[in-house]
Amino acid sequence: RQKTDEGRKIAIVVSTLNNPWFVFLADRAAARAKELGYESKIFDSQNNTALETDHFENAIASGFDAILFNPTDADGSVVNVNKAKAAEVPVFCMDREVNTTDGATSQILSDSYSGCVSIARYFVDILHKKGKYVEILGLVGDNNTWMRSKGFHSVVDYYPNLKMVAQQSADFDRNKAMEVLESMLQAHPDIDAVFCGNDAMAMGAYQALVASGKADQIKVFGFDGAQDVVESIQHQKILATGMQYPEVMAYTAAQFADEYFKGRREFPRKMPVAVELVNQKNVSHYGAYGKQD
Amino acid sequence: MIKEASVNQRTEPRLVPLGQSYWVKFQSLIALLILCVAISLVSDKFLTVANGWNVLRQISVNICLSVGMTLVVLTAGIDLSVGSVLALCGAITAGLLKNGIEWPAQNTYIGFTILGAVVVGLLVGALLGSFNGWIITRFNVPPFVATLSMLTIARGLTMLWTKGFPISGLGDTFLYLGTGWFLGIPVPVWVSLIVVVFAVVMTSKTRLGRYIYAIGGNESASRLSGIKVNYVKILVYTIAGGLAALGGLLVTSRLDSAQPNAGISYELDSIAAVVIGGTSLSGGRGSILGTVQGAVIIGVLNNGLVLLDVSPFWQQVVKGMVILLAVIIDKSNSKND
Amino acid sequence: MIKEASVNQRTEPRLVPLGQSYWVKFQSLIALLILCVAISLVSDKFLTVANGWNVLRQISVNICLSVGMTLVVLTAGIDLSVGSVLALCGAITAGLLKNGIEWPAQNTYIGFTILGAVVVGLLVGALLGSFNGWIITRFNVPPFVATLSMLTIARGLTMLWTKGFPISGLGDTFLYLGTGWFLGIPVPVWVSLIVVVFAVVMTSKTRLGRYIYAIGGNESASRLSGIKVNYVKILVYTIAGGLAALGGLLVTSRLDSAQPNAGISYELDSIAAVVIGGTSLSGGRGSILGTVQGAVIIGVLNNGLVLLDVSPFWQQVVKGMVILLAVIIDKSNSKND
Amino acid sequence: MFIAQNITKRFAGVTALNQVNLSLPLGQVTAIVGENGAGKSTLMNVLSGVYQDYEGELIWKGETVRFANPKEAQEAGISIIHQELNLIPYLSITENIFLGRELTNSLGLLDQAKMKKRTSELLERLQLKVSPDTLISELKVGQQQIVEIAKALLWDSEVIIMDEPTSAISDREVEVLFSVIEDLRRANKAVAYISHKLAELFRMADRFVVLRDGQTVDSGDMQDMTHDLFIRKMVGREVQVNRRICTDTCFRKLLQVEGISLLKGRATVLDNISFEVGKGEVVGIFGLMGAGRTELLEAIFGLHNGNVRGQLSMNDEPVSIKTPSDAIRIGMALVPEDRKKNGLVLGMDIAANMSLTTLEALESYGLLDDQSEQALAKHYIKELNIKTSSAQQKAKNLSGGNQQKIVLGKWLATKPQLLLLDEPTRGIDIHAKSEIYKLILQLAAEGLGIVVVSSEIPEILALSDRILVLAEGKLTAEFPACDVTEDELLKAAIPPSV
Ligand SMILES: Nc1ncnc2c1ncn2[C@@H]1O[C@H](COP(=O)(O)OP(=O)(O)OP(=O)(O)O)[C@@H](O)[C@H]1O
Ligand SMILES: Nc1ncnc2c1ncn2[C@@H]1O[C@H](COP(=O)(O)OP(=O)(O)OP(=O)(O)O)[C@@H](O)[C@H]1O
Ligand SMILES: [Mg+2]
Ligand SMILES: [Mg+2]
Repeated sequence: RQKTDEGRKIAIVVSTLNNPWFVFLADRAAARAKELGYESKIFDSQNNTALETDHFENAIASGFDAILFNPTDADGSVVNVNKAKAAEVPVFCMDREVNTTDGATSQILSDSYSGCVSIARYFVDILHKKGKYVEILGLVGDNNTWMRSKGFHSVVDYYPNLKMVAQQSADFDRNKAMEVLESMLQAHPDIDAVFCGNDAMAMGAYQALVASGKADQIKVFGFDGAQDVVESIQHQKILATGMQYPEVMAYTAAQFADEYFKGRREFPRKMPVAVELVNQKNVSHYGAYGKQD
Repeated sequence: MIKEASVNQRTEPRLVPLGQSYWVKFQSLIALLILCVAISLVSDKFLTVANGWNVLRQISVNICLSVGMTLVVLTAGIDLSVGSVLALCGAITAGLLKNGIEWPAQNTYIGFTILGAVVVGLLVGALLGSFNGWIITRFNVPPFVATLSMLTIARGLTMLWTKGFPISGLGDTFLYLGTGWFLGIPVPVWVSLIVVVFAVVMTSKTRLGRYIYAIGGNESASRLSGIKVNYVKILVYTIAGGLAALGGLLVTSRLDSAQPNAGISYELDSIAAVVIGGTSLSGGRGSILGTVQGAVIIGVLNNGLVLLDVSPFWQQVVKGMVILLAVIIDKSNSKND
Repeated sequence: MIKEASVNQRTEPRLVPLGQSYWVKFQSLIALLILCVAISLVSDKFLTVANGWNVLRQISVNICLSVGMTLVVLTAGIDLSVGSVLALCGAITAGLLKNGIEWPAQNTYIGFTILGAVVVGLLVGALLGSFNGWIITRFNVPPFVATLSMLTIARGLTMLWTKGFPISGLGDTFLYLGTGWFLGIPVPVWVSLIVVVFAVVMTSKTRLGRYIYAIGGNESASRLSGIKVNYVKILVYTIAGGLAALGGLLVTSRLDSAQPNAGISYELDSIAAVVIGGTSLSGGRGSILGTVQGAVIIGVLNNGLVLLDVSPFWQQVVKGMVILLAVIIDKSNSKND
Repeated sequence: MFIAQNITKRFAGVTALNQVNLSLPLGQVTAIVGENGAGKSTLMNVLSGVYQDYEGELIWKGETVRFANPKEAQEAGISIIHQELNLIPYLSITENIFLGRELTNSLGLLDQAKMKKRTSELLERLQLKVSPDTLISELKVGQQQIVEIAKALLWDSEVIIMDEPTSAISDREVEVLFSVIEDLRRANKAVAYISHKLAELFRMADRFVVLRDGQTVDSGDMQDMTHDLFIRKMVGREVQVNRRICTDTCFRKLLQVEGISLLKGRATVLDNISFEVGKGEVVGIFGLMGAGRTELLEAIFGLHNGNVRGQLSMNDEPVSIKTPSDAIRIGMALVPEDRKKNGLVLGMDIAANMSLTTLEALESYGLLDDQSEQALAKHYIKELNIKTSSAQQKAKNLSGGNQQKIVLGKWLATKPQLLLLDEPTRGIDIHAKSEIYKLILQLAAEGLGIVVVSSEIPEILALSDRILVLAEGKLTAEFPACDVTEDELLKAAIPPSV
C-alpha cells in the first residue's frame, strides 16, 4: 500500500479505559499523534485479551499503519503482536511488556517490579523494619498485580519483624478497597501500614482509615502516581507512591511511530522508563502522572 | 377432616397463612442465622457493634439498588442498567458540585448547591429509568435487552461526562451523606432504612404495590381489571432508576470521588440479593424484606471472608458455595411450591 | 406450503403458520441487513472477504456459548456461569498440555497429548454444567442463583489452578484450533458452524429438542406427558457447560495462552445474542438460528464501530442505541405477541 | 374392568377424597357427577397416575397397580383428558399430541410427516378444521380442548377418562365427541365421563357415580335416574332451572352499539354489528365457536383499541373506550371466558383477586385498608357461596367452579351498570349454575344491563330477554327469548359459508 504521511492512521490499543491511568496514557498518545499530523483511534480492550485480538484484527483490516500498544497480558498478547508484524504494521508497546523478542518494533516500558522494590525500601525505612501490615492486591488474575506484589515482597520479606497479617484483593477498585480495609481493620485493628497495588485502592484505603479514625496511625502506600494520591501525599495523608510516566511513554511511542513512517527502522528493543518513588519529601516536584511542569 | 359443618365451610386452619403470605415471607432468615453463627464461632471480631455498622454501611448501596430491583422483578422485569446509572448519576452530581455548568461560548456559568446537584443526580436517574420503562412498554422490547442497552449507554455517557477521570474533592458537607453519623447510626444506614420502610409500606399497603404484584402474577388479567399496566411499569423502572441514582450518591459521597468505573457488575449483586431473598424472577412473588435479607447475606459473607482471612484465591469458591448452601437450606425449610 | 390435499384445510388461512415457526423465525434479519448496509455505506473496508472472516472468527466463541445458552433459556432457565467455565476449562486444558499432572509425593507424572487435554477440558465443562443442572433440579434452586454461584466458584477455581498467572506457550498444533484454516475457512468458524448445525438438527428434529421446547412452554404439562423433566434439564446444562468449555478451548488456542481473567461478563453477551435473536427468557419460544443472527448483529456492531472511527466512549453509547433500535425494528416487523 | 377401592387423597389440610370406590366396566360409559370441589378431578388424577400419594388401591385386569407417573398409566392403557388444559402453548397441535411419544425414523430423528398425517386424521375425525401445524397459543379454548381430546385418542387406550371435555366446546363439537364416545363403547373400551351438563349424561352414560364432599354417595344404572334425582343426590336438595318467562317490560336504553367492526391483521373478525342493551335487560349472544362473540365483548370493553371502528353510547351519551379502565369507569364489567388467562392472578389469594378492580375504594389515607378488603372478600364468598377454607386461600388451589365465582365477585364489586359475561358458567356445577342464574336475574332486576355470551342453548334461554346470534363476525339474527326454538337459534348460527 502506498500512503502519504497525512493519510496515515495510528491505532492506540489500551488494556482498559476503566482506569484513569490508562485513559491518560491513551489520551496523551492520541494527542501526540495528532500533533504529529496523524489520525488516531483508541481501542479499549477491557482487560480482555480475546477482545484485544479482535481489535488487532479489525485495526489491521481497516488499514491502520501503526499500533501504539498497551497489552493486557505479556504472554496472551504475543499472538497479536506477531499478527501485526505479519501484516507489516509496526507495534510500539507502552508501559507493559510483551514476551517476545522480535514481535514489537519497540517496547517502552515502565518497570513495575523495580518501582515496587523502591517503594518497599522506603516502606521498610518508614516502619523501622518492624510492624504489622496488610496488602491490598489488584485483580487476582492480572499479572501486573503479581509483578507489583512480587517486587514489594522481594524486599520486605527479608525483614522477619515486618509481618503481613492479611492479604486481600480489591480488584484495583477504590470502593472495594475501602470496604475490604474496613473489614480488615476489624480483624486487625493494630496494623501499622497498608500497601496497595494501585493508587485508586490507596485512596479507598485512606478513606476507610479516616472513617475509622486511624488515619494518623496507619500509613498508606500506593502505586501509579495518580493526581488524587500526589495531592494526598502533599497533604501528608498518604505516605508514598510509585510515579510512572505515562506521558513520557505515550509521547515516545508516538514519536517512534512517526520516525518509523519517515523511514527509521532501528529502534531500541526495550526502553525502560524508570518508576520513581514519590514521598512526602520530594512530592513538590511531582504532579499528576509526572513531573511538575 | 371433619365435614359436618355447612358444605362450604370446611375449615382447614392449616391453610390459613400467618399474614399476606406473598409479602411477609422470611425466606432466608434461617440461612442468615446459620451463617452469622458460623462466622462468629471462628472470629470474635464479627459480632461487634463496630463491625455491625461496617456491614450495614457496606450494604446500604446494594440495598438501594436491590429494593428498586425487587419492584422491577416483581413485575416480571429486570433492570441490568442499575450499575451504570449509579455511576452516571454519581458523576453528574459530583461534576455539577465541583465544576457547575459552563458555556464558554455564551460566557455563562451555573453553579450548583449541594441540594441542587443531588436533586439533578436523582432526577437523571429517574429519567433514565423512565426511559427504560418507556422503551419496554411502548415498543414491547424485552426488559433484558432494553436495560442491557441502557447499561452500555449510561456507561458510555459516564465516560463522556468524566472523560474517563474520577471527579474528586467534593467538600465535607457532601461527604456527610456517605460518611456521617446521625443519632448514633451511620447516615447511609438511615438512607437505606428509609428506602426499605417506604418500599415495604408501598408494596404491602398501597394500591401501587398491589398492582405491581398483580402485573407480575398475570399481566393480561391485570390489564383487564383496569390496571394501567404500562403506566405502573414505567413508574417501577423510574423508581429503580431513582434508587440507583441514590446509590450513586452514597458511593460518591463515601469515596469523596465519583469513579467512572463505579458500579460495574452491581446488577448481578443486586439481582442476587433479590433472588436469594426469595423473589421469583418470573414475577408476582417475593418481598422487599426477603431482598433485604438477601443483601445482608451477601454483605455478611463479603465481610466474614475478609475477617476470616480467607485467601483471595479461595474467597470466590467459598462465597459461591455459601450462597448456594444458603439457598438450598432455605428451600428445604420453606415448602412453598 | 400447499395443503389443499387434506380435507381440513378450508378454513382460516390466518391460523396456518408458514412453517414450524418456532425455529425458522428470521426474527432479526431485517435489522441485521439494515445494519450491514449502513456500515458498508460509510466504510469501504467492511464488506471485504478478509473482514468477513474476521467477524465470523470473532463471534465463534460467542456462538458456542450462545447456542448452549439458547438451549438453557428455552427450558426457561439461565446460565450465568458460561464465562467462568470457559476460563476454567481453557486453563485446565492449557495446564495439562503444558505441565501435565504431577504428584511430587508419589513421584508420579502424567503427561497429556493434545487430544487428551482437550477431552479433559471439555469433560470438566460438561461436569460443571451437569452440577448446575443437578443443583437446579435436585434442590429446586432457581437457575439464576445456582449458576451465579457457579460463576463465582469456577472463577475461583481458575485462580487456584493458574495461581493468577496466564498459562502460555501451548505449541503450534494446539494453535491450529483457534488460528488455522481448513478448506479456505478459519477453523473456529468450522467449529461454530458444526455446533450450530448440530444444535439446529437437535432442536428441530429430535425428541430431546422437542422436550426442551415443551419444558420451557409448560413444565407441568410436560411432566404429565411423561417427559423426564429433570433429566432433560440436567442434560441441557451439561451441553451448555460443554459448549462453554469448547469456547474456552477456542479462546485459549487463539491467544496461545489461557488467561485467568478470560470470559468475564461473557454471559451478558451471550444472553444478549439469545434475546436479540428472539428467544424468550420465559422459555419455550425461540430458535438457534435466531441466536446466531443475534450473535452476528453483536459481532458486526463491534467490528463496524471500529471501522467507523467512533471514539471508544461514544462507541458504548452508539452500541447500546443500535441494539435497542435493532430490537425495535424487529418487533415492529414481526407482529407476534 | 378398572376398579378403584377405598381411595383417600389428602392435600395439605384438605381431604379431597375419602374412601371412594369406583369401577369402570369395559364397553360402558360411566358418568361421574358431583358439585364443584366434590373431588371428581382429584379421583381422575389418582386413576391416571398424576397423584401417587393416595391411600387405597387400583385394580386393573385383576391386579393391583400403582402408577409412578401418567406415562406408566398410559402405557397400561389408561388415558385422560384433563379438565385443565395441559398443552404447551408454543408448540403445534401435532407436537402437543405426540408429546412424550414422538415417532422417530430409523435415524432416530423425528418423523414429522408421519406424525402430521396421524394428527390430520385425528383432527378430521374430531372435525377440527385447522392445520396440524397451528400453534396451540393461536387456538381458542374450545379448539384447545379438542386437541386434548385428540391427545387421549391417539393411543388405543382401554380406559379413557374425560374430565369435563365439553366445558369449552359448542354443541356441534359435542355431537362429534359423542360419536367418538359411541365408537369407543362399541370397541369395548371403558369411558369415565365427567360433566356438569346432565342432559349429556342421559344421552351417553350407561352407569353413574355420584360424589359429594369427597365421598361416594351413590352409584348405579343410568336408567334408574332422573334429572331431579341426580341433583338431589349431588346437592342434597332440589334445584330448578327454568326457561325465562316472557315479560313485556319496556327497557330504558343503557348501552347502544353502533356499527362495531374489528380487524385483526387483514381479517374482519367483527363486521358492522349494532345492537342495544336496556337497563335491567339480559341480552344473550349465541353463536358457534369462533363466531366472534368473545371479540365482540372485548371490543366493547376497550381491549382492541386501535383496531375497532364504530360508536358506543351509554345512557344516550357517546363514550370513547380506549382501555379497560375507561370501560370500568363508565360502569362496565367483563367476566372473561378464560379465567386462568384473563380472569385471575392465580398466585394471589382470594381477597387480593376480588379487590383488584376496586382497590381505590378500599384506600384510607392513601393506604389499603386490610379490614375492608377482608370484608369485601367475605361478603362475596358468602354471597356467591364460594367453597374455600378462607379468603387467604390462593386462587390456584380452588376448584374450577369456585375460581369462576371469584372472577364474578371481583366484577360485581365494581358495582357495574353493564355486565358483560363471556361463558359465565363454564365448568360450574348445576347447583352453582342455578345460583349464578338467580344472581344474574336478580342483578337484572336491580337495573343492570347484562350481556351473556353462551354456547349452551338452555342457558341462553334461561337467562335472556332477547337473543342475538352471531356467525362469522356478522349479526345474523335477533329473537325475543320467549318464542324462539332451539332449531331457529342453531340455524341462524350456522355460517352461510359452510
Ligand atoms: N393442589 C391442591 N391443593 C389443595 N387443595 C386442592 C388441590 N387440588 C384440589 N384441591 C381441593 O380438593 C377438592 C376437590 O377438588 P377437585 O378439583 O377434585 O374438584 P372437582 O370435583 O373436579 O370440581 P370441579 O367440578 O369444579 O372441577 C377441592 O376442595 C379443592 O379445593
Ligand atoms: N389469535 C388469533 N389469531 C387469529 N385469529 C383469531 C385469533 N383469536 C381469534 N381469532 C378468530 O376470531 C374469530 C372470533 O373468535 P372468538 O373467540 O371471538 O369466537 P367466540 O364466538 O367467542 O368463540 P368461543 O365459543 O370459542 O368463545 C374466529 O374466527 C377466530 O378464529
Ligand atoms: Mg374438576
Ligand atoms: Mg368466546
